[in-house]
Amino acid sequence: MSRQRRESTTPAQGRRGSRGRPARSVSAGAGGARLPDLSVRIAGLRLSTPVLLASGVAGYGEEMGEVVDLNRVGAIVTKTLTPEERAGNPPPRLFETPAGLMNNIGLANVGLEGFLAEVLPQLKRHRTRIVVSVGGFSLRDYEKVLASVDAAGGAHAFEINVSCPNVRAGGIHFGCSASRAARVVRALRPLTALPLLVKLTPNVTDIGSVAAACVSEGADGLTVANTYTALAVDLRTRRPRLGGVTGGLSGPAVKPLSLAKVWEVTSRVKAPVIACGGISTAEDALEYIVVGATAVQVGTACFRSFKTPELIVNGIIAYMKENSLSSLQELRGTMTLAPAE
Amino acid sequence: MSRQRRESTTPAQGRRGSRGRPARSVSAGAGGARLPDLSVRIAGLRLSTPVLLASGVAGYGEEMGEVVDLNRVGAIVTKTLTPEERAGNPPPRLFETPAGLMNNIGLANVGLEGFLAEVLPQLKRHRTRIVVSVGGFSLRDYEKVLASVDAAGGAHAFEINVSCPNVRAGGIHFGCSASRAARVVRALRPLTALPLLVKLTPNVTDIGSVAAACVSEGADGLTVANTYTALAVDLRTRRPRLGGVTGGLSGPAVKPLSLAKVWEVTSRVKAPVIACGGISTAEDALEYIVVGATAVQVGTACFRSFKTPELIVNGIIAYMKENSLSSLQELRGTMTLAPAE
Amino acid sequence: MKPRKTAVPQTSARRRRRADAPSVVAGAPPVEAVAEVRRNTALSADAFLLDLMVDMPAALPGQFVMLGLPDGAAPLLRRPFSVMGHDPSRKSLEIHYSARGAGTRVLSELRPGHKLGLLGPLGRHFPQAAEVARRPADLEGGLAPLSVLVAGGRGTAPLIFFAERARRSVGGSSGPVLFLAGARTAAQLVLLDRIHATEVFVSTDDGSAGKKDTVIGLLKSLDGQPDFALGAAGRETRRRPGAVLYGCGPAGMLRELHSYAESRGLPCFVSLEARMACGLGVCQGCAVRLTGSRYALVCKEGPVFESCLVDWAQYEGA
Amino acid sequence: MKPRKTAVPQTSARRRRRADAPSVVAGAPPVEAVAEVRRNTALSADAFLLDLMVDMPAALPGQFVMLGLPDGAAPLLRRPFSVMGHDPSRKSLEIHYSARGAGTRVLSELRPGHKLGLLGPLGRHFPQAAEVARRPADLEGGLAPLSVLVAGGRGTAPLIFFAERARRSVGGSSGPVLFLAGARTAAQLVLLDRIHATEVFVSTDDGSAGKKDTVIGLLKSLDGQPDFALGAAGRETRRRPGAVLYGCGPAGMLRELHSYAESRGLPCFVSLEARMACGLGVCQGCAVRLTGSRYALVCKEGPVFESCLVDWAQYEGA
Ligand SMILES: Cc1cc2nc3c(=O)[nH]c(=O)nc-3n(C[C@H](O)[C@H](O)[C@H](O)COP(=O)(O)OP(=O)(O)OC[C@H]3O[C@@H](n4cnc5c(N)ncnc54)[C@H](O)[C@@H]3O)c2cc1C
Ligand SMILES: Cc1cc2nc3c(=O)[nH]c(=O)nc-3n(C[C@H](O)[C@H](O)[C@H](O)COP(=O)(O)OP(=O)(O)OC[C@H]3O[C@@H](n4cnc5c(N)ncnc54)[C@H](O)[C@@H]3O)c2cc1C
Ligand SMILES: Cc1cc2nc3c(=O)[nH]c(=O)nc-3n(C[C@H](O)[C@H](O)[C@H](O)COP(=O)(O)O)c2cc1C
Ligand SMILES: Cc1cc2nc3c(=O)[nH]c(=O)nc-3n(C[C@H](O)[C@H](O)[C@H](O)COP(=O)(O)O)c2cc1C
Ligand code: FES
Ligand code: FES
Repeated sequence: MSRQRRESTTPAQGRRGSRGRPARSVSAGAGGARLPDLSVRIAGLRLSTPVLLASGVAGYGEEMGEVVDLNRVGAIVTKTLTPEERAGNPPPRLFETPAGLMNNIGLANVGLEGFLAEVLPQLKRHRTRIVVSVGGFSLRDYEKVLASVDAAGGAHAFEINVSCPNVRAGGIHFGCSASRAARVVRALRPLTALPLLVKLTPNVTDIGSVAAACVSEGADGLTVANTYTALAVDLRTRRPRLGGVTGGLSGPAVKPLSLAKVWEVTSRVKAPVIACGGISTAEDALEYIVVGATAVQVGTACFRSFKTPELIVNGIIAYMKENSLSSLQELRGTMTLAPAE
Repeated sequence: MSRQRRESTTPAQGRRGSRGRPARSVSAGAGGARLPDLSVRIAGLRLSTPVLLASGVAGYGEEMGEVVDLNRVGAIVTKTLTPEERAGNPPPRLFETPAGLMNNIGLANVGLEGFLAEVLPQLKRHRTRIVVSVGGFSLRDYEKVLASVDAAGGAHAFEINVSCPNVRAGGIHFGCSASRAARVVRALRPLTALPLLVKLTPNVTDIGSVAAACVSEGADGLTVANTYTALAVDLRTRRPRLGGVTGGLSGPAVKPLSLAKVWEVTSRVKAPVIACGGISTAEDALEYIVVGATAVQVGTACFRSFKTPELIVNGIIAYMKENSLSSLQELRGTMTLAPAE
Repeated sequence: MKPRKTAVPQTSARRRRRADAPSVVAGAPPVEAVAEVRRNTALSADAFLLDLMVDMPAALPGQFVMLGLPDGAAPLLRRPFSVMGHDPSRKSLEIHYSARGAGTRVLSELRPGHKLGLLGPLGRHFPQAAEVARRPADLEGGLAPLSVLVAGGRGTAPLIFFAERARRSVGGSSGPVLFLAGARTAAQLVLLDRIHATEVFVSTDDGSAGKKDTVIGLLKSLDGQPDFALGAAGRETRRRPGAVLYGCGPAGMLRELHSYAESRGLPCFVSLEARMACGLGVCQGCAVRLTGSRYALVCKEGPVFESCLVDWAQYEGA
Repeated sequence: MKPRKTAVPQTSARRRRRADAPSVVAGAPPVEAVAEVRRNTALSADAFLLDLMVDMPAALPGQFVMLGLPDGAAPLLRRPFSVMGHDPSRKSLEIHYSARGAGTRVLSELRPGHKLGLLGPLGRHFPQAAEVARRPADLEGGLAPLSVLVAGGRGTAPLIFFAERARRSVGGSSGPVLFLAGARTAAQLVLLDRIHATEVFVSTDDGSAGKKDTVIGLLKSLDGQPDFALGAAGRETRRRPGAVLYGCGPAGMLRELHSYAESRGLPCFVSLEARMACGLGVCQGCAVRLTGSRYALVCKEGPVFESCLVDWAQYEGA
């Protein structure tokens, strides 16, 4: 299964071709000067920009059309999908903390059947790349979702969510040890020719080992990272602020933490890393790229403005021009340690 | 070595007795009504208030006299002490992040010799309880510092720092695995009759296991937690923002994370827990207590105002009055999960 | 008497997605826009009227907007606020808010010229009483039902918008509007001069203005004459096709309003609150429990819900 | 000629702790106090003058304060600012700041009446030229050395304070003061009217005011007549016991100033910057590298350092 073949089998290729629109370059608006090339490759998949919408903040992209220019994002990662429809955890599901957001949604999602029947046909009409986030409570769950979506066609890649901190006995259980994560990848790798990303949890002692285990089993890339396990208490009621007790922390508060995690992973494995955690500005995104990320995902910052991904893309273009960079490849992993080190 | 005996051998007892000042109750200022009892016990050590100054933010307490009323804090935890004097890591040593502070001081400290000759005699003149933070790069380092300070007298308890993220090959190395942490406690426990606290790192998959291992080797209590490994990059220079590359994140940003860690530990072990992480207000402190902490430490918030610990004490008193609590014992560990759970 | 389910569909997220009727969900999809502060007037110690200049599609009563805070401010998320008045031609949007937490305190410091991010209009509006008629025959007499608006505390804002629109509705399609406003004390009844209704009744907990009672007590005291169930609006002589209750206010008040509506067999629509992140129905964060252990999203399927659909034992507000 | 070490001791953290001479460190220990904004005046697009009302022990030129930001603002830490003027009897403290990042932008929005937390006065002040005299004999003639103040950009503020104090010092104990102020362009020379010195010289990078040169270029151009080394201050006829250089400004400028001082064998004192957390010398966060691979804390052992002690290859500013 060569990268070559994988690329040519992605549905995107066909669609792009049939509409005759080159997906490669993104216009920064006016101005005739040659634009820097923003496209990146994750395994065989080419994304027109390195900025993706993170899983869970954009649903399935349907409601977003009016407020987000989906052509400016490299891909949408869909809300994590489980075999059965899930209503989610009891409210409250959100709590804001200093520079952060705690959520315990509990993987509320339409379920495989609803996804295939209603969501996927809509998604196929999008021009954006679709990364389907796959969740579950057992290996069989993951296999079922991945195989069914792969068979239905329309997805361009999979992101395996072994890191949801908000469902007992599921998700994060697999992501917390290198051997269990490896087991998931080993089971799923044969089931699809599409790029297989694994979304890691940061709540571990040694994320580098989990990453290495996934890559050695054939993962094409890693998303680093999901949210951080967090707790808040209402002093009046002495009950947790979230119906599901703990929640996952995201937002600017966690950026310094996930930047360190991305560095740990990119120092350890060669596979492409999609960074995720607190990215609100082009500077945030560029820092992750300097540390070694290939692309980035924007989550919580969308809630301040759904234009954030687009502004980040514009900011990256501006930075590349200022620094005469023609592709992001020139920037990736260029962090140098201070001479004193 | 009974708790009884340990208490009576703490130097505090002698000093308190000789000055005839009851260390138990803290006055909230004016007002004749009976005050709630703020005192707490950590192993044999009685602290007049549950609010401590965290290691590294108050030095050795000397410069603080003018701005902090040290009688209002339960104890000062001194800057972590290593056998040799350390100049610390190259600057910059600080970087501010959203609602957080990254530091990489590199355990700059006077060293054992300087501590015994110059600092300890000064500390003995304080009326506050002194918890000496013990650091090192090998088991022998820890043993040497602890035994020497114990022999010199003047300390009321030890906090073993197995969690400094900012020195290679030291500190955090011991805190990242239950077995290594246990080894440290096993070596140190016989060397002192004073209360032995272990300060844990939150950068682990399962902090409960590390805590349990420490307690089973005789640790009297746990400080939860030290800082979170973090990274920031200067896009202009493409160098890390800190001279020591990564740093430890502290401040309000990490409170939800450390609250979850404290809950993990108090759910696992019975030993007293001193909570530390982003505490800026009485509400923060009370949340930790509701989750099961016996006392709290204030770090970064001191940098916004050195009056913070005192304001927290006042706020706790006010809360206890409003809720007719006569001791913090009535509040500790009273978090109830929502009925829906 | 159990109220029957009315003409306005309120179903689960997924089913509603398929069934969206444009006449129910506000016509225009929301936009992200920059709103400039025109005026930010303190009405009392903690109540403010914010007049924004913003280019936004027409909002309907009951809809809300998400307001972002300036970049230098600490709070991260946008905050939801009901629309109190909207004139798209003048680009004028009015919000009434109370400064209670970090975000609203930042709002209270804003001066004219300050700019905020805005997302709106969002959510489902209050159906007009005429739309709620149980049997189309009811409307045959040309008489619209009585609208009884029950507002507690800062819940007044969206109902002021509703009353104003009802008054202006073309051809008298809307019936009489009774407006009941309750507050803890007179000083908090800051918007009385903005209420335009057929009749306005007031209550305060401490009796400093109007009836000394809760607004639900006030409602019950009014119920005798005019008989809401029969829709006889006091001075009206002809029979009306019943009354419709509308409520906005604290959780406890809404719960009581629902009990009352249930006991009287009246349709009742309430505006609920939940913590929100996206405001668009994509993050699943603002769920409230409906009867039958289903969840609904306040931002998308609400904030206006028919009260009989809500699991009141679970609802605690935001 | 290598400058000898002068009378002001600058040693390592630990040794200094023992040797603290009260005459060198400002007399009064710092306090935490609440500072109320009296005026917050924009001097240019990004330069502001902040007049605070605060009860604080007398500050000396070169000392600084840590200013906290209001609770609703995002930045966490207090920010260090040099004292530009302090009148303890009037409780008036003046700060000059440029709005460059999140914290200073928040400052720029403050209006009279706003309250801020403050810690100060902090750090070591500039020694007066007379105190720096190399040989006590120099002072015998009753002539104090020449003070040459070199300010780049917003480095002007502490030197304005210094010049003002020198002018007011009793019994003419202070010699003449030359003030050299450099900026990128004329619009940034916002404090000229506040400079009180024997003579004031100006340079701008673009030549829009004063000499078209850096402030170091300006300094070198002035050096010919009056010979600083000899201390002949232009119109002075008698020989003076040399000149003392004082600098505050960007890292590059200070580095050049030091090279110049070294080449001319003049004592030179500079005010350094570092990111700070505590401001009190307890967190060890604000270290700068001194020669001999030692570190010193800017907040406690500085911000004023004798330039020959600084490891200029390592210093990059805050
Ligand atoms: C549909 C809707 C319409 C609303 N209309 C109005 C209105 O017209 N006028 C008005 O004053 N208030 C209105 N609110 C409530 C308003 O959103 C909250 O008071 C505001 O978010 C509080 O923000 P804060 O930062 O001041 O308070 P915080 O300190 O953040 O919290 C105070 C309380 O506000 C609530 N809250 C905080 N964040 C959110 C959030 N993101 N979403 C929902 N609730 C939150 C919580 O209950 C919290 O306990 C409405 C809420 C909703 C859901
Ligand atoms: C002793 C001393 C005296 C100073 N005097 C003045 C003065 O009189 N007027 C003036 O305008 N500025 C002065 N500064 C610089 C001033 O402290 C910074 O400009 C200010 O902290 C920037 O804060 P910010 O939030 O606007 O910028 P940020 O966005 O936080 O950062 C902008 C830059 O400011 C610097 N900085 C940020 N935080 C700190 C901190 N805690 N400590 C030190 N530097 C920091 C960093 O270099 C950073 O790159 C002084 C600094 C020191 C150390
Ligand atoms: C409301 C919400 C829902 C989320 N749901 C999912 C999810 O279903 N699957 C998943 O892999 N991550 C989920 N996440 C995590 C985000 O994809 C992302 O990893 C995380 O928020 C960190 O990025 P950020 O700081 O940019 O938000 C969710 C996050 C939020 C805030
Ligand atoms: C500048 C600084 C220096 C610190 N030095 C030490 C130290 O020497 N030993 C230690 O155990 N913890 C040290 N810490 C960690 C604090 O004691 C505390 O665990 C951490 O900051 C979290 O608490 P906070 O969020 O209240 O600051 C330091 C923290 C800071 C900010
Ligand atoms: S706020 Fe996101 S779904 Fe309602
Ligand atoms: S700022 Fe803490 S030691 Fe200088």
